[in-house]
Amino acid sequence: MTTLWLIPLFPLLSATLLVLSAGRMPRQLAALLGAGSVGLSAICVALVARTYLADGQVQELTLWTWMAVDNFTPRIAFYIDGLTVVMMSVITGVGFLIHLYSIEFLWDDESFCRYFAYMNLFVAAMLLLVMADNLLLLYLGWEGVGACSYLLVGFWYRDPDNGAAARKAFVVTRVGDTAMFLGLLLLYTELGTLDIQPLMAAANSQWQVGDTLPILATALLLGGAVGKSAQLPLHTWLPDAMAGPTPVSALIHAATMVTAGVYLIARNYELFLLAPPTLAAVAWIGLATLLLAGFTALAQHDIKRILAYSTISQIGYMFLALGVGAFASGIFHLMTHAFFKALLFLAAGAVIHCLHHEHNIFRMGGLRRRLPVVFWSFLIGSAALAALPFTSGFYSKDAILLSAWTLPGIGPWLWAGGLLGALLTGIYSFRLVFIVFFGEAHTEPDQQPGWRMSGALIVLCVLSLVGGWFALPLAGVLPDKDHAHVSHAVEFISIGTPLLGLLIAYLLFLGRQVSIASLAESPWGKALQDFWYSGWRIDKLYDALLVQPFKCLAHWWRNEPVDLFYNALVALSRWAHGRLITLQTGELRWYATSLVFGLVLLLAIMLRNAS
Amino acid sequence: MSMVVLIGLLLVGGIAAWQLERIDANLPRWVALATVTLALLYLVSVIAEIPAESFKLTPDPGDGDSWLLHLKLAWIPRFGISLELAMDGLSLLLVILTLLLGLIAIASSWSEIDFKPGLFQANLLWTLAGVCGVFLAMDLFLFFTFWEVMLIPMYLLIAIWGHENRSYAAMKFFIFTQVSGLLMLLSIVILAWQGVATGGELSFSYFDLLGLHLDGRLAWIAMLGFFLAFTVKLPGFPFHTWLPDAHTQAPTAGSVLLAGILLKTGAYGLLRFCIPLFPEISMQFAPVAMGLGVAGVIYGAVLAFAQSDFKRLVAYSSVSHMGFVLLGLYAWNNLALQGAIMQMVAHGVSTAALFMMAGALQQRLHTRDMTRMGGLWQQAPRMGACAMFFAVASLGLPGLGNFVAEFLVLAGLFAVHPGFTAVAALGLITAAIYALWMMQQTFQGAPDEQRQMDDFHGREMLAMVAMILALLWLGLYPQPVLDLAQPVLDGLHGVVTPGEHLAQTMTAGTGQ
Amino acid sequence: MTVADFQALSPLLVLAGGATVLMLQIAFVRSVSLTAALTVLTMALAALSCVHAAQIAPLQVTPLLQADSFALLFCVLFCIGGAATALLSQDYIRHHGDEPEEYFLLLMLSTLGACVLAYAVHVASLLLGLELLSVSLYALIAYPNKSILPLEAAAKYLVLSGAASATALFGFALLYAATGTLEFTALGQQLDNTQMGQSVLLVGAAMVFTGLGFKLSLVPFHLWTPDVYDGAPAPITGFLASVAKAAVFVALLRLFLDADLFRYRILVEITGFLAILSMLAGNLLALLQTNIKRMLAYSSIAHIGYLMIIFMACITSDNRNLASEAAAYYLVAYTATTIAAFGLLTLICAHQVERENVELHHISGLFWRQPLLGGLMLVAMLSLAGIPLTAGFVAKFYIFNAAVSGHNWVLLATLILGSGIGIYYYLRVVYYMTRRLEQHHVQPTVVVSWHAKALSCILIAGILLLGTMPQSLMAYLRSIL
Amino acid sequence: MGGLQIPLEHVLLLAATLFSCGLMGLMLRRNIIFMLMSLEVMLNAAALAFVAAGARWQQADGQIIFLLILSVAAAEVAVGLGLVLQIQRRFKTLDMDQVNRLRG
Repeated sequence: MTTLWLIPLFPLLSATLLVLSAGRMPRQLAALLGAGSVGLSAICVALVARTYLADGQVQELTLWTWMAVDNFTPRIAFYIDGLTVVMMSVITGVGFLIHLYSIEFLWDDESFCRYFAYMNLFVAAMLLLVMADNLLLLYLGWEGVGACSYLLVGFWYRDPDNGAAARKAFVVTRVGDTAMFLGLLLLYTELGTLDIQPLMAAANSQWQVGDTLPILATALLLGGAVGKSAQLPLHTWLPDAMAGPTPVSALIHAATMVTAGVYLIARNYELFLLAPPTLAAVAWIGLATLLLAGFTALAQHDIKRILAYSTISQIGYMFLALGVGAFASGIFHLMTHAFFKALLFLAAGAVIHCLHHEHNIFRMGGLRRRLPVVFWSFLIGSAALAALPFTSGFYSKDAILLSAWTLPGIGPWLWAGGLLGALLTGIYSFRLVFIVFFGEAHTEPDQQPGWRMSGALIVLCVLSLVGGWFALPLAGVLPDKDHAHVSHAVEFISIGTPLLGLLIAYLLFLGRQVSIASLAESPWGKALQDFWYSGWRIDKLYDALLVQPFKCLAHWWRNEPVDLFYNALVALSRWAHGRLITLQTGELRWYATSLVFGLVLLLAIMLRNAS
Repeated sequence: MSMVVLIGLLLVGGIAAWQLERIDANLPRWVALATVTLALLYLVSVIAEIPAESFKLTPDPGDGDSWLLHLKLAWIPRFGISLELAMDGLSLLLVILTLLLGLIAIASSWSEIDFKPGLFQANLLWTLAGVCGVFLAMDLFLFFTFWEVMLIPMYLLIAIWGHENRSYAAMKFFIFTQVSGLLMLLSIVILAWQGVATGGELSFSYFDLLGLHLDGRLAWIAMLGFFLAFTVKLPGFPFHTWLPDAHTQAPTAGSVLLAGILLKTGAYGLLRFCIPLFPEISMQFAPVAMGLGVAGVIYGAVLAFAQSDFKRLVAYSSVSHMGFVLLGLYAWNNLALQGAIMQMVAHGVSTAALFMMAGALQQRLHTRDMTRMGGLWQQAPRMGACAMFFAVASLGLPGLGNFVAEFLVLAGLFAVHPGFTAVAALGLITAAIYALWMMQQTFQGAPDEQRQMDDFHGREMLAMVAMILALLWLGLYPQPVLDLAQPVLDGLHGVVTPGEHLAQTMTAGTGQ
Repeated sequence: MTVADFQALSPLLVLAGGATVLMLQIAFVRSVSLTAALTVLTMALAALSCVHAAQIAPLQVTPLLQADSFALLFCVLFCIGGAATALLSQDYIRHHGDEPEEYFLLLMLSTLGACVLAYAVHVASLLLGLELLSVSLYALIAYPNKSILPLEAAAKYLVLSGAASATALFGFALLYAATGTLEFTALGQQLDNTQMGQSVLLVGAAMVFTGLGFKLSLVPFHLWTPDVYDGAPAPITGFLASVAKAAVFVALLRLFLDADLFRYRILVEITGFLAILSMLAGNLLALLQTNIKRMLAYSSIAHIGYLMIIFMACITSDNRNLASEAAAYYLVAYTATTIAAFGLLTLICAHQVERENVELHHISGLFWRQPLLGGLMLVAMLSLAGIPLTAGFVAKFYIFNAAVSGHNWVLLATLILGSGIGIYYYLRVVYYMTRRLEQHHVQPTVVVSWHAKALSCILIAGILLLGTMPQSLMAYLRSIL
Repeated sequence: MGGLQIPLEHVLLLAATLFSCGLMGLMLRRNIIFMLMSLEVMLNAAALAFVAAGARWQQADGQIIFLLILSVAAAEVAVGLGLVLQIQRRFKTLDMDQVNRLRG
């Protein structure tokens, strides 16, 4: 299919034009270009998807050979299969809606053009990431989205805190990326190629299940995935990354970029299947992350931070799915999560937009009647997030939990953990809804969302509700767990847990049956709340272990310790000069004496040598 | 003869620029621009005459006649010294880079110099001539001559047109390079006389000395002489300390030349002379050299982060980047070598751009201290965008030239020494830390509303756009560069045993 | 004495005759210009007569003098050096001395002494040449009478140089007592079968070394050098540093070669030892000097140290030709460079009677005020520092080759170390010269006569030519050695 | 020859003693005139050694050198005394420790 190259080209071109305009482009045109290019891409994706759904044929396109040294010949080439189609659809589809939303959200910002330039660049990079036929090109997209994330988090550059958040996002993910980089080197060195399909074939033929090399390689790739997808232990950047504009959070830090890690593992699933320990690690990391983030989300005040932790937690579910071998379920959850989390972020953005950039949920309240569209969007999004029955989140999360259950050995443990997470999800998501939209009003909204914002919200509401019924074209592309024979008890527990969570949230935050205040005031409660609020003190830990030592080292070395050596040489020369020059007294008698000394010296050397 | 014309053109252009200052102070820069453009056009015309298939043939490192161009004129027969110039793909690549960055340097100093502009441009052109000579000379004596001669105008550029602490910086620069240069001269002479000892005529020609066998300690001394000279220039850890000072104090054009091309002469020397002339010893020495490379990568990056002076930061980033070159060269396999060559080119462009940026900032704000900047994006968005581009280029963003280079180097190195690769890869993280910190301190943050600052003008923008396009091209389609260098590397592989056989040569060496 | 003998000695005769003519001329007409012109003319004639003499070289004239190409080459060099000094001196001495004509007479005699040294193959001729050179120099140093520094310098030089001569002579007397001959060649042959104790020989050799080492200002006999160089008039300092030193060096080298003293390892090692000391101490002493004359004085110590490497390189006999060539080239290059450097100082001081020495800040911005003089100084400094394209580099390269071929690694290491230190003070001069002038810091103007300008151009061209086109001189040196 | 044969060694010892005396004088005396005198002593010691050595070898060379040294010494003293006069006039002292402007 020759139109494949148009898909990333539209946003790329648009980004280039926006950059070249140097901010002088009229807003209307910039908006048209920014959102329109993504829309065009979405149309192209739809065409590609239609073809694929019709014939199930993998589509490939090679543009040019990137570089050729010996047998190292990565190409700029695309590989489109079901997985790619799903990802592309999410990126362009959700991406278009968010662009549309952004037009209104950022209309008054002085850097309107710059915003759309970054956003389009991001979409292009993300598309490259998922369309890449080899890991190097994937890495290009991978780093590209990282850079765009950096640019967008730090979009409001005047506040140094935003800059710090952006840097943190980039550097922390870069740690993971470097592991992935080494993974690529290892794969190339051992298997001689980075083209994904030949690579899988080579791995399958050269390596046995459980060999050291595939474990090492997948562990390194997992490092990259963990970094990008904000999983333990590299998750700390995502909550801070909320410093960016809210649509950015919706697009990058909820719907697309952060799920790149999931995509990476799914894309290389054959490799991971060769390395069961890594796969187990994926599952455990996912579980640990989803629980940790769930608890943390309970204690947050900032509406976006709550959503950020919930994102971390939901990606934990995806990792769990991957880890237990339910790759398709993981991708399914990826898609539904993209819908409902984008919806939630956009709704939150609408709240923030209408409330003079207020982020603290305790200064909101009672918005149910004042912002009805937003309220319903948020409600639907939360329901899907909490996996209430028949929402999209329900289907995907249920599939993950059941897949975990069916895994022999550790499966039930993972299932139980996931269930606890589901309970937490129910609690924190409805805590948010109840506090923000019910109760007393603390701040009055000064405006209502316009048609672009509302439109995007409504479409996403629909998707969040019906997304669970989509049949993804992943059969044959990704393996999945068969969980048809799970007992009904397990299924009921899975369905019931989110409802329990909803009930608890109602009791705690709306029903006034149990005083949450007194619970929080007790010493244990307070300590626990602080502990959760700080994200389990992990940031502080990293600061003490890594950031401060690095800064100290840099400060200590600042004045070039190596120069001490050269300065010592200089000092030595100066000292010698000083000593020698004292001999130059100008006294004739001393000069005559020196003649005698010299003579005696020569005589001594000669006579000693002669004897 | 064409190579002599090329170098001569630059020399004469320098004299013309110097003298024409008397007529009009604006004339020298036009003369300089015209000279370099003319040299570039001349080079293109010379290349055009070489049949295209010659570029694909593998030049025999030991026989100049199989190279693209070769010229040998008698000079000092007493010592078997001749005016021997030769060009292969590698030299051609570097000469083109030199001339292009020469244009950038002239553009970057267009309005900066008001004291004796004629002599300034003359020194600029003479430096270019010296560097071109270094890349083309195939007689070791001639090579050494060019090697030293490019230093004098550079010294003058720093010492006359430099900033507040120029005396110290210029002196440090000169002493470091000169002392190490003398060591290299010693090695050259040792090598030549070893040729006599093994029954040949006294000759300083590279083609005669290649493949000469030196024994034991003498070979080590001679190799180390070359290595030191080139590593100081590269600069490799721990011989780099002249670089931050020289860069900080040099005028913009000086920094651009220094970072863009003078550092490359060190890498070129290692690749062309040090390793092929002493293949076994160099391969035994490789772990040490790679260790220095890794140390440079990390050390440079940490120190770059610690700086508050914009130019110093960029200078330390150069130390870090050139560490990759050292790694690539001593890993000595095709991937790593191609990576090292790519790094020479890409780093030349990206760092030149950053120094130009530093110069532009200094010209506008009269300071290089980043603690006194901040929020400049508001006043100068074009500068900010360019700075951002080159910052992410320098941290190795894929799609730009530096990434291709670093990836190839590390990919090649991984096959030889995974441990070093892992440590060197940490440099990717630290690079992100300092590059972004630089952006934060300069262009981001709260702007000073009182400050008046011009954005880039058309001329500066033109230079920047050219370099942006160059980096994109290098990052997305580096094949022309790789193809140009590949035959040369093929030839060199015949001379030097690759790094994979390191262990074997070492056991063979101790067995003797 | 045959006609051929006269022909062989023609340079010496021309100089001696010229001196007589000059004396007569001064007796009748006092004219500086005329005297200077006659001096330059005589020296040029003497240099030309060397070509004439070369036709019959080598020829031994009496046991005292040997007219060979080696001697003639240096005669030419000394005559050119003397002529250049005379040219440079003209303005200087007119302002600094009362009756300047005799100055040229003394200069001529001094040059004659240097030429005799080049010819000397006998202790007697060595003594004569040395003393003719030295005694004339005492007077030349003290010549400017408007300042007291030359007087002090001359007194110091006289006393110390006399003591050194006496020491050397005593040493020769001991050698004579042991061997019974004063000719270098015979002396060398007799050394092995002397009846006296070895210690007499050693003491004699040590005393000769001391005496000649003093004249060469080798460390540890160097203490006088900066004081005398500083106090002496600048042109004479140049002469002292170049021609006088070269002459003594040539004599010493001739002594070693003719008597084949390289057989005695200890003697050669002493030269190596002194070379190392001189290279290090000379460079270190010069390091922080701000007085340019003193700085150059110390640097001359270092340069003689570099030159002394030649002796060690001569140990293996098949390396001797290369080493002698290197020495000859080095002396030529060094003479040209030194005359250029001191010539510049001369021109700066020429019109300022009060100025006793030249500090670094005096030449601040010289490159912009007087581009020609600045260029001269730049070239001279680069040549002294041994930067390619200058004579100094080719000379150093020669020494490198000789030492590498002779495997003198320690000396080479010291040479590199010394050169590294040297760069600092040479470049500091360049830095000061190229400093931008501040408005309030007004420097006195320097008036430069046309012949000084011409000489500057010739010196710049000469140094650069020796550095870029050394092949013909090299070929010539190779043919005569 | 006849008469008393003085052994060469004795004469050389005498010469060495004289030479040392001269050196000591040079090192210890401050007055320039005495320094010049010490210098003469040294030169004459060398000359004496030459004469003795010449006698040993039955050659005239030693005596010829003696004559040369004598004339050289005369020339040195001539210049030296001229300097002494000037020093007295300009420095108002003959103490060489006082004539010490050049140093460092």
